[in-house]
Amino acid sequence: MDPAELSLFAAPPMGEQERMVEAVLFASSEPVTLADLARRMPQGCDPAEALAHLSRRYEGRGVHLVQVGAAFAFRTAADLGHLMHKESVETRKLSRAAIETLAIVAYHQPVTRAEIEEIRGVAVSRGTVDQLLELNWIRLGRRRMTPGRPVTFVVTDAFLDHFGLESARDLPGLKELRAAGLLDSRPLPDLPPNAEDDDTEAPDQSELFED
Amino acid sequence: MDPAELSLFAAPPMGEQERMVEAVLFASSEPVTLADLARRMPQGCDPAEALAHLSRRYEGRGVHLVQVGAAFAFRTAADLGHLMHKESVETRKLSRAAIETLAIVAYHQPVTRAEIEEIRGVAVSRGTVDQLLELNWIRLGRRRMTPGRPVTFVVTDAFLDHFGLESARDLPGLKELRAAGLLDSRPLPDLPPNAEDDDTEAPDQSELFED
Amino acid sequence: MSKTDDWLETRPTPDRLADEALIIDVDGFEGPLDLLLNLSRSQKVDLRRISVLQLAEQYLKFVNQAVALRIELAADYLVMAAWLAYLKSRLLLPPDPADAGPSAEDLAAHLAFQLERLAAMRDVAARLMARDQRGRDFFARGQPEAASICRALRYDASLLDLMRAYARIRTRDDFRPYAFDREHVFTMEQALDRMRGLLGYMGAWADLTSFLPEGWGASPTRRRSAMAAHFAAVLEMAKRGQVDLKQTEIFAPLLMRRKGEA
Repeated sequence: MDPAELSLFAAPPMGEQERMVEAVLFASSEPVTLADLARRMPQGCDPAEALAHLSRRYEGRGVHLVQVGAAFAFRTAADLGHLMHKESVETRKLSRAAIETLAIVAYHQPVTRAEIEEIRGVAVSRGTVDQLLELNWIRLGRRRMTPGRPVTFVVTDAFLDHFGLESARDLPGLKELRAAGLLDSRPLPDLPPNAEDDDTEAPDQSELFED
Repeated sequence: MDPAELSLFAAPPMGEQERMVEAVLFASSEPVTLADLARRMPQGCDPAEALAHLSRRYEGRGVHLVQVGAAFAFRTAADLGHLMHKESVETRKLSRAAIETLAIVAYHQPVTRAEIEEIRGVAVSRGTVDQLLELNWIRLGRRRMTPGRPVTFVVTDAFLDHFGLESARDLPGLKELRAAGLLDSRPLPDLPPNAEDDDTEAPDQSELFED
Repeated sequence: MSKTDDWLETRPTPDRLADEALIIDVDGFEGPLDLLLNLSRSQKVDLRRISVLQLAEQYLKFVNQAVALRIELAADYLVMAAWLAYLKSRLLLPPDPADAGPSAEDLAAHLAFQLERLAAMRDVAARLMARDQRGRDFFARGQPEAASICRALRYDASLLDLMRAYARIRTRDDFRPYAFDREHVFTMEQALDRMRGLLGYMGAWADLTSFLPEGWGASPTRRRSAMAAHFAAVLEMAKRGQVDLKQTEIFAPLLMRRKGEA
């Protein structure tokens, strides 16, 4: 590149370079090396100087610019570590038994344990119910006025909150589940095979969507 | 607690509170609500005010403080997106049907499937709604209090976050559409166009487009 | 798409070829409304001032040409064509004072509204997709900090998981292996056992129906099943030489007696 051309592509001002480094370090999933910064930034940038400016800017802030080996990253200020405790939650998927039991309670509430077992076709373990109670997604409802006066289960407000529902009545019915393709025996693909022909599928489909 | 003890637990100075909010928001990739901030910070803190200070501090930087629904997060400035191609995730290409359906849900929410079909003039295929649910861009809203009590769809906070919207009121062109009456639900004038017998109930116009 | 206005004229071949290409492209439209919207663009006016009459004519022309070219049009295109033909005739005729209900103008205005609304939704959909998007134009923190002392276990499930779980259970019901409902079924083995026990009590010719078990005569389902089982059982017994059977005519009562009774 000749000098005239280079000047056309003059490096951005240092303030801009600092912004760039800031954004890259923020978004990167791992610490970023100087070389990597230089590769991402426009020709003629000085990532080392930008880093030095950035580091000073974050002095005394809630997050710091730290060096990790030969690379750089943002880290929470050590004295604020206690605020991060909640970040450490480990998420785990509910077991199939639990999600099915929960679904039955949601759709059939108030429902007794015997009814849940009848619908699922297998016994419901004590642990499953306990887990859902502990998660505060189900709670005990009114006792059923039948022999033995069995307890019933209903879903909680915390359940509605977690699943983004305004009320359990808003759950789609069987027809609507079928309409959404959820009642199919086919496994649900993550991606519709040919999303482009979405609306030109089999003609009988419209009847599936009628309420 | 007596007053002397209370003063021992007085809220930290605003500068400290700002650092705390900064640290918490930096540590989380997902938006954090005011309530959640308050829960993590010491008694007596004012996260809303701290947020206001923090927001000003990051004006014009490489990273911004943004509001998503009732929650807050740091996001990189959009003009620096080109530096981040390494981080960019290949989002699956949405079909035209899915994009239009998404827009209709966003602008007409809460909206039923029948209404979506009426606006588009074609049936909504099963894959389309499913895909939008799976992306967590739409969710179920309250059931419509009309015959059949159909489920409705609304957009989620994840949708707002993805498109950098503070709330659904900030959708582009929303005001103009409303002013032009294009968001009104306007049923087909009463009489069925070719019904000889007046007893048959008026078809809503979506039927015109069904096969 | 451009010259749709003057289809009525006799036109040179290139134009007609263009039209045919357009018609072949009918698959590219998402239904009649989409097609109408495309046709309306040729009027090059604000959708609010569009001539529905002219649009109806264009549409009908389009459909006629498709039919002439033997292109099969989906039913909804034809339904729309019928409706537009009706609308067109009403727009052309003076209004009938006896005619209650919406005027042709109301119907036309509604169609114009639908087209304008669809166009508007497409416009905002495009504007929405043109916005800065997370993961493409702006980014979240790449290294959310999670390391900490207290580890809590959180169970998660999405609404989709929940609905799928329910769908799974209900689908299982729909597709459970076909099981015979035993409650109203009398098997041949049962009948055979029963009749063997009754063999000793058979004397002179007796009607088979008089041997049916108690409580199986009332409901048609049960009577049918018991009758069939017992009929099969006595045939079996006749084959083994245990009973004699006779029937005087078709549909007459079936009579039986123990073999060797005279």
